[in-house]
Order: sequence, then C-alpha cells, then structure tokens
Amino acid sequence: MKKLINSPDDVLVDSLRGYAAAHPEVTVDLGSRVVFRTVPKAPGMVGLVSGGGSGHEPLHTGYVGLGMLDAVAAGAVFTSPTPDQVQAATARADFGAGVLHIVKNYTGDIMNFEMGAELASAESGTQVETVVVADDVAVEDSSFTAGRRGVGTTVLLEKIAGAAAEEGQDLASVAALARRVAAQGRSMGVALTSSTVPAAGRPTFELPDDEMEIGIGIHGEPGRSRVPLASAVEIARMLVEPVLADLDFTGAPAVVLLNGLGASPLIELYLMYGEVAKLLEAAGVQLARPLVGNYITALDMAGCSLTVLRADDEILRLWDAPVATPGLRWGA
Amino acid sequence: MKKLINSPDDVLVDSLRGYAAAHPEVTVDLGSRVVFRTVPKAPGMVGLVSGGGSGHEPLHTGYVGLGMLDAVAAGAVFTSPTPDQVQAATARADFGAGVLHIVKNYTGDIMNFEMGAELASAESGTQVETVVVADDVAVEDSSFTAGRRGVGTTVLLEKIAGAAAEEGQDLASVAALARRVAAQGRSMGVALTSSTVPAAGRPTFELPDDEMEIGIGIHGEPGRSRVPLASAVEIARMLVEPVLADLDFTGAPAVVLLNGLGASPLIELYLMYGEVAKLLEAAGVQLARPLVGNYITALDMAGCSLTVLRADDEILRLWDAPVATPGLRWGA
Amino acid sequence: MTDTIDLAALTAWLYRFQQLAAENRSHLTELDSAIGDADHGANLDRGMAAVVAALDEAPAAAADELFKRTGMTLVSTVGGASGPLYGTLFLRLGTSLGAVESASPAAFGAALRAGLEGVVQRGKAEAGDKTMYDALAPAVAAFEGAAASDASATDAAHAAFAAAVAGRDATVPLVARKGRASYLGERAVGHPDPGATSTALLFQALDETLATTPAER
Amino acid sequence: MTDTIDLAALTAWLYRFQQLAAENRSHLTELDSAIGDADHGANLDRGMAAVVAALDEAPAAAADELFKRTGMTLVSTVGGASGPLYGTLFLRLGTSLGAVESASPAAFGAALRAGLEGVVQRGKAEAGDKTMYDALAPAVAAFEGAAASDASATDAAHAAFAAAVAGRDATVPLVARKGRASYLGERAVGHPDPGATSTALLFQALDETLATTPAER
Ligand SMILES: Nc1ncnc2c1ncn2[C@@H]1O[C@H](COP(=O)(O)OP(=O)(O)O)[C@@H](O)[C@H]1O
Ligand SMILES: Nc1ncnc2c1ncn2[C@@H]1O[C@H](COP(=O)(O)OP(=O)(O)O)[C@@H](O)[C@H]1O
Ligand SMILES: [Mg+2]
Ligand SMILES: [Mg+2]
Ligand SMILES: [Mg+2]
Ligand SMILES: [Mg+2]
Repeated sequence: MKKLINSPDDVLVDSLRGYAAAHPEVTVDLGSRVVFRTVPKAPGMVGLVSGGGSGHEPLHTGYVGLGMLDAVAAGAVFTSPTPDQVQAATARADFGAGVLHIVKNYTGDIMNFEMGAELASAESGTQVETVVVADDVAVEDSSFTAGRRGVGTTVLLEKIAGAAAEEGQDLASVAALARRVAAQGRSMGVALTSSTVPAAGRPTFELPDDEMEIGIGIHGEPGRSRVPLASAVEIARMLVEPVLADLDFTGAPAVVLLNGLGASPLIELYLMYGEVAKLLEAAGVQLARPLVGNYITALDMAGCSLTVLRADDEILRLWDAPVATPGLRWGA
Repeated sequence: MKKLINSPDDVLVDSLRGYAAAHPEVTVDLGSRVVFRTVPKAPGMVGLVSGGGSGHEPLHTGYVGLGMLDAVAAGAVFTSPTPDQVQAATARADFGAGVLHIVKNYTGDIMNFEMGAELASAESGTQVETVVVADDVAVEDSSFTAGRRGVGTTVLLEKIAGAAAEEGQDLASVAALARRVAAQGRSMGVALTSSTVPAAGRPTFELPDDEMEIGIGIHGEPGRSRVPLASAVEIARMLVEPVLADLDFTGAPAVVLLNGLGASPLIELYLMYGEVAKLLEAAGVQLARPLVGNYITALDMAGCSLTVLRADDEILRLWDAPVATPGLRWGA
Repeated sequence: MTDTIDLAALTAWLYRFQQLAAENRSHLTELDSAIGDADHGANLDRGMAAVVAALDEAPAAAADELFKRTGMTLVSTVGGASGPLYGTLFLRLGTSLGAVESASPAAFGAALRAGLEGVVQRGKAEAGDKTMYDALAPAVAAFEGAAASDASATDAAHAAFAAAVAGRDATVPLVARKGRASYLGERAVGHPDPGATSTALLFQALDETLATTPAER
Repeated sequence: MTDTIDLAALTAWLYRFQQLAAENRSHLTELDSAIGDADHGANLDRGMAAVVAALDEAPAAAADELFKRTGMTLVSTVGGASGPLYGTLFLRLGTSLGAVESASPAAFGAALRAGLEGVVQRGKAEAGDKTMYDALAPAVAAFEGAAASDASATDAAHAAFAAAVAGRDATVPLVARKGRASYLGERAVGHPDPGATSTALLFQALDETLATTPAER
C-alpha cells in the first residue's frame, strides 16, 4: 500500500487537520469529525447537512460553504458516520428554519442519519427532512432490497439544493426540490483498478491487468459485469446506454458530470467527456451544464463515472447561482 | 497500461476535443492544438501565452481564461510544442501591447518557444518577452547544465501575472513581475509510483512497492534519491527542508501549493498539507494563501509536490484578484 | 449452572463477546470483503473495545445501565449498518430488563425478543434476507422456547447458540436482499453473511459465559 | 560507389533514416526512459514519418528544397529538444547546399559543418555534454577530413558513420550537462545518450545509402 499517510488509523483526523489549515472559511471539529462553515448562515435560513464515509473527497467536506452545505459529518473511511456525529452536524446547521439531511442510499448511512435525526429532534426540537440519493443504475431498482446506491447525483443535489437554501427558500421547498433532483439523476461508473482502504492495507478486489469492472460502486462494490479493457468510445457506450435506458433525458436540458474516481488524470477525464458527450448528443440530450473532474471519488481508484441530471430552467438557475466551497466554486 | 483512452496516438486530440466540449468559454483549434479564450481581451492589453508538453492538466490548458492565460500551445504528451504552435498561440494573444511567454525550463520548451517567438516577431512584428520558470530545488542549480526544471511555481506565476495583465499593466511591468515571481518560488516533489506515457505503454521507471523517489520531475525525471517509503510526517520534512534551504522564506507572506501529481486522492493531499504546514510554520513561514489539489500533474503518477512562493502585498493582491478558468476559479 | 442470570454474568457476557470479536476481526472482515466493504470486523472490534473500556472505567450497577451504555457506545463508535443494529439490540435489552441486578430466563428471553424487534424496526430485515436477522431470530426463539419449558438459563443459552449457528449457516446459499450484499445479486450466493456470523459469536459468548461458574470465568 | 552525391541519393538517405528511426523507435525510447522522458523514439519516428509522407506527395527538385522541407517538417512535428535540433541541422544543410541537384563530397562536408554549427547555436552544447553533439561533431569532422583527402563520398560516409558510433559510445561513461539527462548527475553514467544514438543512425543511413547503387536501394 503506497499512500501519503502516517498510519491507517489516523488518516481521517490527519486529513481533516490539513483541510482545516488550508481553508479558514470552514471549521473542523476534530473531536466529533464535523465540518461546518466558519461564518454560519443567518437565522431563519434552512440548513443543509450531509455526510457519509470518508474517502470520497471533495464529497462531502469539500462542499461546505456558501451556496452548498452548512455542515458535514465525516465517517471513518468508507464507513457511515455515527448518529451523534449527525446530531452534532445538524446542530451546526440549525438556524431555526429546519435542516435538510442529504443521505446517500447505503443501509449504514440511512440508519445512522435516521437515528441522528431522532436525536436532533428529541434533544433540540430541530425539524429534519431527509432526501435519499439512489441514482446508481448499475444496481437493479427494487423495493425488496437495499435499492440503488447513492453516487454522483449527490454532488449536483448538494449544489442545487444549497442554492435554494441560500436564497431563503423554506424547508418544504428545499426538500421538494432536492427530491426532484434525486428523482431525475442517474449514474453509472467504471473501475480500471480497485481502491485500497488504508485499514485493510490491500486492494478491496483483484482486477486483472486486461479487465475492468462496469457498474462499480464508490466503495468498490462489484458492478454489473467484469469485461475486457476497452477503448474510451466503448466505455462511454457502456456508461451512457444504461443511464439513458433508465430515464428519458430528451426534451429537457441536462447537467452532465463526468467524474473521476480518484486516480484517473484529467487528460483522460476530458477525453471520456468528449466521447460521452458525442453519444448523449446523438441520443438527443441537450448538454446544458457540463462538469468534468474529481467530484465524488473512491480513494485511489482509477476510473470514472457518468451522472446525467434531467434539469429545467429553475434547476439551471440554481446551478448557476454563486457557490464558494473548496470543492466547487464559481460566481463568488 | 490501464487508461481511459482510444489509442495512444489520439490521446491529446481526443482529450482536447472533450475539453472544448466541456468549456465553451475556451476555444480549441484542434489542427494547431492551440487553446485560447473564446472572447479575447480588449485591444491594448498584454497577452499571456504558455504551453508545454501535455499530461500536466490542468496546467496549462486549464488556465486559459479571465485573469490568467490568453492562449496555450499544447504539445504531445510530455513533449514540448513546436515553434509553429507557439507562433499560433502568440497570434491569439497579441492584442497590440505585446505578449509574455511563460516557459518551463526544459531544453525542448526553451528552444521551441525561442523559435516560436522568432517566427511571431518576424511574421507579425509581435513583441515577445519571455519568463523562464526554473524552481525545482531537486536539481542542482548550475549555469553549466540545463539548470533547474520548471514546476509548481508556473501555476502561481500564471495566476499572478495574469491578474496584472488583466488590470492593464504593460508588457515591461508584467514581465518584471513574472520574473520576480519566478525568482521567489521553489518546489520539491515526491513520487510513490511512476507515470505511464500512453505512447510508451509502460511505466517510465520501476519503483519497488516499498520505495519512493524524492525530488521527482513532472515527466518522471529521476530525483535526488530513492528512499524507503516513509510516513507523511517524514515525507513532509523531505520536501520542506530543501525548499527552505534554498531561499529565505521568513519575514514575508507565502503562497503555498501542495500539489497532487495525478493519482493521489485529495484525502492524502490534505493530510500532506497539514504536515507541511506544521513544518513551515515552525520554521517561521507565514502561510498566507494555501492551495491544495491537482494543479500541475504528471499523468497518473501518485505523489505530490510542494511549492512555496515568497510573496508581498502586491503579489497577494494579484493572487486574490478574480480568476475564472476551468482549472482555477474565484471571485468571478 | 444457574437459574437466574446475575449482573456479573451479563457483564461477563459482554467481555467474552469483545474477546471473540477481537479474535475474529480479520475473519469477519474477510467475509465482508467477499460480499460487502471489508469493514465488519474492524467495525465490531472498534465498538466492543470501546464498550469494555467504558466498563473497565466504571462497571454498571444494574442491567439497564449496563446494556444502555453498551448500546450507546456501539451506536457512537461503530458507524456503518452494524452500529445502529447492534446498538439498538442492546438498548432494547436494557429497556426491557430495567434496573434489575439479575434476570430470570423468561425475563432475559423477553429482553432478547425486544432487542430483535428493535433490529427489525431499524433495518426492516425479514427472514431469508441474508442478514444478522437470520441468526438472531432463531436464537431468540430458541432461548424463549427453552425458557418457556422451564429450562435453565444455561440450557436456554446453549439452545440459542445452536440455533444461531444453524441460522448463520443457512445464510450461505442465499441471495441478499438487505445491506451492501444486496448489490451483488447471485454473486452473494455461497458466502455466509458477516453480520449473521458475528451474531453467532454473540450467542457463543452467552453460552460459554452461562456454562461456566463465576470462578471459572 | 559514387563520387558526387545526387538528389536521388540525398532523398534515399532520408528515406533510409526514416526506416531506421521506425525500427529503432522503441530502442531509442528505452534509452530515453533511462536518462530522459521516454519519448525520443516516438518524437523522431513521428517527425521522419511526416518527412517521407511529404516527400511521397511531392519529391523535391533540388537539395535546398529537400532539406529545408525536411527541416521545417521536423521542427513543426517533433517538438521536444530534438525537433529544433534536427530541424536546424537539416535547414542549414539546405541553405549550405543551395539549389543544386548533386553535391561533391567537399560541398556535402561543408553543409554538414553548417548543420553542426546550427545545432550548437540552438543548443549550446559542447563536447562531452552527453548530447547528439558528441556523435555529430566527430562524424562531421570525419566526413570533412575524408573529403579533404579526396576520398569518395562512399568512403567519407563510412568514416563518418564509424566516428558517429564511436562518439555515441563515448557518451556512455559521461555525466550529462545538457538536456533532461543533466538532472541525473552521476546517475546518467553508464547509459548512451539517446540523441547521440539517433545521430549514429543518421550516419548509418548515409553510409548504407552511399554504399549501394541506386538500383539496390
Ligand atoms: N437492513 C438490515 N437489517 C439487518 N441487518 C443488516 C441490514 N443491513 C445490513 N445488515 C447486517 O450488517 C452487516 C454488515 O455490517 P457492517 O459491515 O459493519 O456495516 P456496513 O455494511 O455499513 O459496512 C451485514 O452482514 C448484515 O448482517
Ligand atoms: N542543448 C542540447 N544540445 C544538443 N543536443 C541536445 C540538447 N539538449 C538535448 N539534446 C539532445 O536531445 C535528446 C533528447 O531528445 P528528445 O527526447 O526527443 O527531446 P526531450 O529531451 O525534449 O524529450 C538528447 O538525448 C540529446 O542528445
Ligand atoms: Mg462499511
Ligand atoms: Mg520530451
Ligand atoms: Mg461492511
Ligand atoms: Mg525525451
């Protein structure tokens, strides 16, 4: 295992310490591993809280700031945060108008956020709404299972709902908007290599030099199939087709995220975006807002994921609104 | 070789095509492989041109835009651009007040930019000034050799000189400022793994699982020494000490870049920044402006580099000025 | 042999479970690598280590305090799916038993039942979903059944352990419908569920604790 | 055997150099991996492929046109250090020879000298810096010397090739002072310089071309 770390047990806290040193505009409580805006929103505004296992940076800690999140509960690497962390983050985001929890659909995240919301409500009477992101089309959608994983749509949702909260919308509106975004985003990823969890010390799965995993999860969960390494054109097809098969993206503008999983260089991500864009355009999708880069990663996994969000004028307006976070910034 | 590409020969053009699709605010001439602002600066403004081998993205193509570069000549992967590319980029950046060439100190870059400047001057009478960045303290400084390599200070220089040009300073002032920045920046890098040049198809160098290369170049040029894999604290010391030994950074504010080389995840880069910041502060350096992330990369190399720039109020003012490029953005 | 379970035995049960979790840490993580995300061993070990550290500092004075502190500690140190699930199990055990210093087999069986209900409420698992439920539910039923027919606590624990092991083994051929393993579809078949495996350890600890005298522990 | 070098031979030289560059592509890149950045083979192959593609389209009518087009093509397709250097070499060859259709050994030797001077002007290399200069300078001197003592073009080319090979081999023990290899310090010792190696191929191509009759080429 080759990593820029001190010891596997200290990765999260050491990294959060560096994050705090690099960004005075966010504050990190190293005890509870909660990250929040140094200058909180004004009273009467809706707060946004997210969180999950660490190792997906910039998600979520990198999205704390103007126009996005108010507080984040950072779990251990690839392990959801605990209810008391969620409660602490919620307290940091409670400005008297309620708090939206943005939760990726993993059993652990769901249950810990649920308990965190119960604690926040019981102990400080905070009104909490929850939106669950379950956008990974690699997993079959079923109400009899844990359902789909939450991946790239989370980034877009945090931006868009964050803009709505920043302009003063109330909890019901922000939550309704967030649910609309969650319902209209779809993702699909591919891994060229496995990530290595520091505490495990070796790759989560073995992937031969001439194979790739289509439909990978951001914790290295297996995907739909393991296939021979293919060209970018073919990989683009394997990402685009299941996304388009799952939802009609024509007749509306789309926000498209071509996301790097951590170890794939930008030159490759732009190349993949070019191939994906060609296929999407050919299928009649209007590429209104492209985003290319590492936005929701899986530690040191090589590969990428595609997220397409069916948008509308309102969503685009909120997308374009100023955002100033360490991980996403424009207009401010 | 596991890469998201079609064929090694098409990597650059395919990637530039995706880059153009993702960023309408820049235009890419795929024939000459020159990237320039879609809306050029006003007449009478100084133009900024840079370029070099590709594979270091976001450098340089990602820094075309408001407050930074006007045009970039993108060479083949790890190979400097040709004189006619430099000439074409210079023509795109000639607004009648002269053009500054920002060149990293590699023999090929120096010679091709020199010939490109000769062509631009001969064929369109463009006045060209050149600033050479040679900040890599891993290499011994000597007038009998090719001298030091140009690395991380280039990013900071493009931002700072870009702000000066954007506010209307003349060529002499912008060039003098750029030379001051080049003289006051120092860098040092470490590789945990080699990068793989697509055309070569295999890692540029072999690095055993328990070793790292201290003083690595961004093309995989060997560094000062190959040493056993160490903890982040120790790596930070190996980066900070040679930088501080080369220039006095006390008594002035510093811009500090903790840069990822392409395949190291953000969680590790922040961790490294934390360790580096501790050492710099202990040595009396004022960490005025930190920057953490992938800004000048070496394809899929795992590792990081540290750049420290001795700044002053004027440099910090220009650093803080609005910038809106795909690779660096704030205030706009 | 004993017919009521006293506070010392309940506490010893937790210490023994911590030992088994530590000993089986890499085994559990390996099982979780196959069909999950390779952290169940680390999660449980971290949680139970925190539990015994807290009990070392200040032993509990009654059953409710013992199990509520255990549950709270697990909830706040484990994360993941198993943190809330094991945490809820112990919290409900505490609530059900109340501020007592010993429990009859029937009372303890009822407490286990309450714990199981908490797990179901939290995780919505059903029989055959390939989760810890598949070991926990038969173990609870076996303990209750034995207690209802006036078996000793020792015999009830022994029956519960056997049922948990059988439940764990029965998860091997299943497709998962809950938790991370559900993403795998058919590929989960052939692997035991990590949480069912750790639940069998919980009842192994109970069995071993109640089968020994306080002096032997 | 020939005593003047005609346009066909000059053109054939370039074609043969292209072949050798293509055949040695990975060898040159491997040498450049050891002490540079692993692209010299790709660079030269890309450049010479463009040169012969241009000549296939429209053969040159005179020596100056032949070499100026070659030089311009190399400059505009290679990039890196070797593009301007080889480009300048050929541009100067063209300028020195002028619009002729054949050259005497003495005239060709003078043209090579002009090319060498262009390389030095561009790259500022000196003897022993471990660059292409170390193969080029002795090769040029050997060709000139042979021509001055009235040797045939064939013999002059043979002597030049031998000198280039010796110059290339003499780079092995050197520390580099120019180009990327200069970053290596002592670690460059033991490796031949990639540019000196490709320069030896340039003279191998000349030697082979002039040693064969037009029919054999
Ligand atoms: N909905 C659920 N109900 C009951 N048990 C569950 C549920 N989801 C997961 N589990 C149990 O949790 C175990 C995994 O725990 P752990 O690995 O610690 O958490 P995570 O899955 O978050 O990484 C599974 O093996 C399974 O037994
Ligand atoms: N200043 C110089 N003068 C002469 N030759 C040089 C000089 N710098 C480099 N070279 C030659 O160029 C060769 C490297 O060419 P190449 O690999 O194509 O370019 P780059 O070094 O830019 O990658 C070296 O092996 C050396 O022979
Ligand atoms: Mg987990
Ligand atoms: Mg090169
Ligand atoms: Mg797990
Ligand atoms: Mg080279």
